[in-house]
Amino acid sequence: MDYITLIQLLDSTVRLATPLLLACLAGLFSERAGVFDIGLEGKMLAAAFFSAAVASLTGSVWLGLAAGIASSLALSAVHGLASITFRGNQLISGVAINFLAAGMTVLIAQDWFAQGGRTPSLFGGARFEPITLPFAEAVADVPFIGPFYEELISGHSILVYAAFLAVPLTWWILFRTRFGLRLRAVGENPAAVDTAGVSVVGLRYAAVAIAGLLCGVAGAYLSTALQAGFVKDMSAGRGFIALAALIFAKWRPWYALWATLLFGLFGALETRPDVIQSVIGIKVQGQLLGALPYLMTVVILAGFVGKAIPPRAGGEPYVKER
Amino acid sequence: EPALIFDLGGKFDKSFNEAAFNGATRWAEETGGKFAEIEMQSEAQREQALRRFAESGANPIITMGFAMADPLSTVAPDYPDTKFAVVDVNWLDLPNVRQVSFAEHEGSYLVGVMAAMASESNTVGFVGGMDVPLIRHFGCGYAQGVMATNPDAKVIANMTGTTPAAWNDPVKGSEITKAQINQGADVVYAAAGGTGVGVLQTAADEGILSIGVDSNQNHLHPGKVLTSMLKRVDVAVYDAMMAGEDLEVGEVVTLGLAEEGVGVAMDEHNADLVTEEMKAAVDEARQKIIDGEIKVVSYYENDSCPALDF
Amino acid sequence: MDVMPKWAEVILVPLISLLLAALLSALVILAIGEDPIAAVTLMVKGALGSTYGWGYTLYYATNFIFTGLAVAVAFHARLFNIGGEGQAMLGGLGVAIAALYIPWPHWTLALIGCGVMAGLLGAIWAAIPGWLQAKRGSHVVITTIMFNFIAAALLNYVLVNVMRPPGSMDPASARFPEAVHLPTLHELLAPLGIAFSKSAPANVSLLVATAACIVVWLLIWRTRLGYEIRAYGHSQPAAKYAGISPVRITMVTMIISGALAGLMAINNVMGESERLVLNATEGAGFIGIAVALMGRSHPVGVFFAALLFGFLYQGGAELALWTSIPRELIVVIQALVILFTGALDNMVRMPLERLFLMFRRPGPLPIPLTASPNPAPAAPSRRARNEPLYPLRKRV
Amino acid sequence: MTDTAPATGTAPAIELKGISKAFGPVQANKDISIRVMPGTIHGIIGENGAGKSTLMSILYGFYKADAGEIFISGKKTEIPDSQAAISAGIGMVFQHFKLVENFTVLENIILGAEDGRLLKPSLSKARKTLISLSEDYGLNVDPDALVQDIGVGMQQRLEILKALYRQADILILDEPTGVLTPAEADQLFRILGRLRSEGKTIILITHKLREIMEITDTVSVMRRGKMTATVKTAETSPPELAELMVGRKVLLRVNKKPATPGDVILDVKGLRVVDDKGVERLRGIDLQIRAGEVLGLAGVAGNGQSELLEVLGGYADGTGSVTLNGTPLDLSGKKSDGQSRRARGVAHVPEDRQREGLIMDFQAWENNVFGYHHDDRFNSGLLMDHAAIRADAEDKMERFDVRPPDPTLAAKNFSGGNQQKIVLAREIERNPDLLLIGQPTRGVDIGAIEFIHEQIIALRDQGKAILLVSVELEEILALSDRIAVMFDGQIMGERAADQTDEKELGLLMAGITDTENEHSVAEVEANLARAGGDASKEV
Ligand SMILES: Nc1ncnc2c1ncn2[C@@H]1O[C@H](COP(=O)(O)OP(=O)(O)OP(=O)(O)O)[C@@H](O)[C@H]1O
Ligand SMILES: Nc1ncnc2c1ncn2[C@@H]1O[C@H](COP(=O)(O)OP(=O)(O)OP(=O)(O)O)[C@@H](O)[C@H]1O
Ligand SMILES: [Mg+2]
Ligand SMILES: [Mg+2]
Repeated sequence: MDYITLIQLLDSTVRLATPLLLACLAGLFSERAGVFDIGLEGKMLAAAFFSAAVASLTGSVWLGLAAGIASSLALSAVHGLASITFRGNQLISGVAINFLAAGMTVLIAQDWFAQGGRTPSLFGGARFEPITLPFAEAVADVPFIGPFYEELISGHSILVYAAFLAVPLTWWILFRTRFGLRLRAVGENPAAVDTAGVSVVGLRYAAVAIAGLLCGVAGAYLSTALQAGFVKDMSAGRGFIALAALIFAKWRPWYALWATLLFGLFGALETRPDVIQSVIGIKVQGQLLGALPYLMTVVILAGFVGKAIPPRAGGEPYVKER
Repeated sequence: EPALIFDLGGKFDKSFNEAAFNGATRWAEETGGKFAEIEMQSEAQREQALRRFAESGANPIITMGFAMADPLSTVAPDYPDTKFAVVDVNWLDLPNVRQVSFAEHEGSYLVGVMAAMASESNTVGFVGGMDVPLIRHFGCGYAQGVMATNPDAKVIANMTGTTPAAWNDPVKGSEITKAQINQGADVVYAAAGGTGVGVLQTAADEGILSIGVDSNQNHLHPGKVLTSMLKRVDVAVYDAMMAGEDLEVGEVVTLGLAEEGVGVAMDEHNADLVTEEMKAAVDEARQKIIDGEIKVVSYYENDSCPALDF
Repeated sequence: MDVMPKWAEVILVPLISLLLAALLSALVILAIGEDPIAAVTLMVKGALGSTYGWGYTLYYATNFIFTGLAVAVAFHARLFNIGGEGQAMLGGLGVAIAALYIPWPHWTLALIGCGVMAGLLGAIWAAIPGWLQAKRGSHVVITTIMFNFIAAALLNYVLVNVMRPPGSMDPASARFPEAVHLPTLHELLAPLGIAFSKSAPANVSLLVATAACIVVWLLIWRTRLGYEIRAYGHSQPAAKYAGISPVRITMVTMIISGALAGLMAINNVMGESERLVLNATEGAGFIGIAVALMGRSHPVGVFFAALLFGFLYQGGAELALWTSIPRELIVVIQALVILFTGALDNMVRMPLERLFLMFRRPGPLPIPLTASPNPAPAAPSRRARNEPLYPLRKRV
Repeated sequence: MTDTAPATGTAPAIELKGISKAFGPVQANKDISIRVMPGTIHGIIGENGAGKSTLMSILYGFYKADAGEIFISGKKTEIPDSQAAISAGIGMVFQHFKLVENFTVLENIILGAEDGRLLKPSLSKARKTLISLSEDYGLNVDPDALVQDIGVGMQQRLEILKALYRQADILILDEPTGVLTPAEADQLFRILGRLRSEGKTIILITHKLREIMEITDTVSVMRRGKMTATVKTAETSPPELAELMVGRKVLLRVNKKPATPGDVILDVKGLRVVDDKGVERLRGIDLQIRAGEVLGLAGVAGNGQSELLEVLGGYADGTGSVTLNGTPLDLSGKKSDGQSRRARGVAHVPEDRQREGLIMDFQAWENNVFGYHHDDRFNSGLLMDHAAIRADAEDKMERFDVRPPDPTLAAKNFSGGNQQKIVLAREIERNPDLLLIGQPTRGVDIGAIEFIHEQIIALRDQGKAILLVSVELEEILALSDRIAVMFDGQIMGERAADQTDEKELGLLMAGITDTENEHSVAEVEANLARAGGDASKEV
């Protein structure tokens, strides 16, 4: 495998990892606050649809992004209502949200566009275009560093940069701010937060809302940056992979970055059987290739990652009086 | 009143089922008739839909996809007075069923010829949806066309996945396309349902040519889709509905190039892309296939492909 | 003790929740320009109005009972088995192998043989994640998700490259021989003089599923193993104190769970399609999660939740047949049912509890919690049993 | 109600009027009124479940009262949440600490009381304040330690510091000494005295009458949700308080005959245990227990007592030799689990009944066979014999006077004392050769303590061997025939119970073996801090 192939592979990794990363961070905020969220998939899907739909209707991708985030936030509100206010089962709520998004997106799409649950193709200002960073063209020919900068670092949509910036930001918020301290505390011991005079409900809603925001961006990225429109079920299980990455990352922001990049890399490798062949020397059979990312995950999980301890109050509603 | 049963992909899959839907719609518009329809949601519904329509007196009942063969073989004998048509099936022996199959490998061969001629890098791509024999069948014909035209060419083939999600993952389709471009492909043929949307989009974005499938997809990205491999499911459905109660059953119809059941799409959207030589080559290949001078090997013959390794 | 009488908890709350879900669904149907009353009538008639409808409803319900039980059993040990889908796929493979390669003399033997194979392969597919969890600490949620994908790839390989009859376009196994044909409800009930639709796929597996409910109930609430599973699920330190081995419980629970999911194959693969198709499980493994959650991990709850989903599936199919309502509507209705009966149930319960409490003025603490003036109180113990005054609601 | 104001004219620091609170059908507090004068320590006693914690939680804004008014320094104050309580100068140390386990001490201090949106300034300010507070009050804590790694004593100091950091004038402590060693308790009381002298008002809930007599100015007694009496401490006596509390006369001393030890039942030689972090927890333990005697194991929490119980109970591995009735016990491998130990006649009342001894969500009758569920008596064929188990449970609950005697009640719905009785009944009634028993009366009210102590002595008198672990020196002294003291994974010394006293044991607990000589307080405290510092396993 030559250098440029490696760069291409990593480039693909970055694109595939971005929606996972955003969804993973979304789950991180929510679960760190003690609210499990298996509805990442549904929120992402809803956002993918609404951002594409509104972008297509208005011609503005930014309005689309806003609509995508709004729809994801609305589902977050449902999740909050069920699991925070009414202390319902967080897993059931998440399952319901996934179903709701899968059904509603197609229903509405069909109602609005009558294109079989699809939005019209987006073009021009209705899409996020790749951004060429300064000097990218200029340094392209510099050996080694040139392709690295031009191919890998430059040339992504703004949402990719936003996703990667979200990692240090998340870390900073969680570990360097008052809000983060309280948010982590409420996921570990809500009673401690309550008796310290801080609203458990308020914090959890805030966390769930942030999760909605990030899922919204992830969905918008799928349909308006990676793609030029919505196709039904286009989240294709990425929310679940993000969830796996979150556990993999042991609920930590930087680990989340590495975990999602790893999943991204596996995905990228799957599209490059030639690379795998050149590395291991034999042609990988088709279906095995498809299973490879998942097999690798299991192997890594079993071999190198120890026990992951979730936030202690995770999944449990905060009940003071029975 | 005729009834139409779509396969799992749903009637708006932008290819196979949608073509059937278009044919039925055309019939409805022209005749003012109405037809019943259902989109399959689960395997158990296949038999159910057949029976329910048969019992309600629908005739003929047109069903889509090879997966209907098995349910049909149990249901059709129970309703001898009902006429059935099934698309993509040719191995049943039932007196009241009309079986229509297409020579997709022949059509794919032709687009392969065009791809090979349009390619400057001598590398072309194929993106399949879910890894099933039918898709390999498409890819196999395509690869034969490519190799026959340019023996030095390279065909890169990828499948999107092994679950039904593979039909609706444009993001992955897009990534596969980029990977193929990175390996030098400058024409890619998508036979992947909703995933194909991503393939065509990315090809257009990255400035390479793409080839659509089943329906005419040239208009999706005018000037960027080289052609589409047409599979005239719409015609088959339209004809069956037109025939109505007089539908001829008990026979197996194979629609190939000769019958214009499959072909390449030429229209104003790709006129600039198709050179005279290309046209000539395609016409010549078509004729030779019809005449039997060229034999395009079907993947089904011995579950393998002479031109491509899956 | 509960604030509400048991009937209110068991019947009233779910009923009101269902009504709320129905109301919202009706609004959605209205919004897409259809007639909700007609739609509901069609669903109910289509799913419950004939033996034919029942036959399909029960067929789907059978699938969901198996996968629902699978998830429920694991839940009791606080293991979240999301791998029902993959385990059911493997179960299908087991059925196909047993049915195709062993000449069965009679369907009863075939049912046992194929069932064992299905359970075995499903169990293996769950045992690996179980082992990884017990020994390596790999979170069972991730590994079972991964194993779903791996199962899909494996099944695809087997069907496309191995089991598919040569030259067949269909990525499916050959049809099973006539001897392994399972009697449908029609065939089972005919000798009893009960007419049942001939064409519905519900079959003898329904009885197996019902039996599985009973067996699981016995297992969880009547056997030592079930006792240990529940104890382990409630408190791992306590389980350790009692000498309950975490490794053993994790493994055994996952094996039982996987076997139940795998067993689903006797219904859809052996009973219905009578061959193994690629898409055989079609999401029943995931529906099983919803079913288990809604059934509160209790076999009786699972049974009824499975029936509800069976109804939605079959009613939805009828809607799809006779109206132009998109099939996604059914998905939305399912979502609303899950949401209201499963996650927002407290929205109904809380006001109801307040209502019931209004009719029952709280009294003083009637039972001293420690020693009382008269140290040999035989009488209060009886009284206490009849009118307990302590919050007793079981939380799941 | 007696007016206990030291100086007439000053408004009470706290006045509650007509407080009522129901949890669903349970009336936890009924029309409670109470006044606490500033600068005093006010004790509250009452049986388990009398409603003490509930009342204080209402004052702290954790629960909302159904009826009643709260006056702070004479002013009517609404306390809808804890924020309001904190603003009103109230601080509370809950019975079950409200700490975030994987946060540092400092983070726990500032949680909810941060200045500004960023943590850094808050943390450095808190560090400074913490250091000065620690110095002022002798509340020694390590600001950077994780809460999960510090002992309960330090956790409690942290809770007090939290209140002081928020400048509380009124401090509520709910059963603060339940988890403390006598030395730690003494230290706590010194601090409380100090706070009182500074004019702060303190409410102290406790089950220990000795503490009430020692430190409070006034004391209120609660019973079944009502306030039954408030008296000046100086004008009452422990027997009177006990009677007010329980409603009958309570024996405050254990009556026991001298022991008549028989054969050696348990013989431990060179027992070592290494925990999963690689720390050696037991460093060569030798001890013997004979039939018909109680060996008390004293020590500051976290010095290896828990590990000893765990190894003997069969759920931790160790090396060395342990024989029971002359036959070796397996210490690692297949035959060392709770089940095999029980089969060998070892019964075990674990230190933490809620975490280990009971499944809190199981009903009482199910808990009645926990660990013994494989017993033939409770099974018929493949299935468990529920009728037999239930009958057995009813029988035990009656004999152990478990209230309410309802076997279908979930364990979590019994008070601590009654939970403990359920565990005791299960373990004792198995007629074991050896009973391991940890913290038998932690958090249990005096009525129940009396009962539990009687049961332990009765078992001894039946000729059983008993290993008693307790952080209550008083309890150890009252029940044991011989006392061994543990320090840092080793046994510091062994004394006959009637030939030693708290002072000598206290020195041994601090790792000082030459108990004849005088030792400075500083020396003892330094040693204690060392022992307490790595007390991470306890509770
Ligand atoms: N959060 C709660 N929800 C429902 N009921 C409760 C709750 N907390 C306490 N109770 C009930 O209120 C009663 C009083 O409990 P409380 O905790 O105030 O007792 P206590 O006097 O502090 O007992 P202890 O000495 O055991 O600490 C109990 O009997 C219990 O039934
Ligand atoms: N949330 C709750 N719901 C119902 N009952 C409760 C709740 N919290 C406490 N109780 C009950 O209140 C009573 C006293 O509770 P509390 O937690 O103060 O005591 P405990 O810790 O169980 O006992 P102890 O004080 O003896 O350690 C017990 O009967 C307990 O079961
Ligand atoms: Mg209390
Ligand atoms: Mg208590």
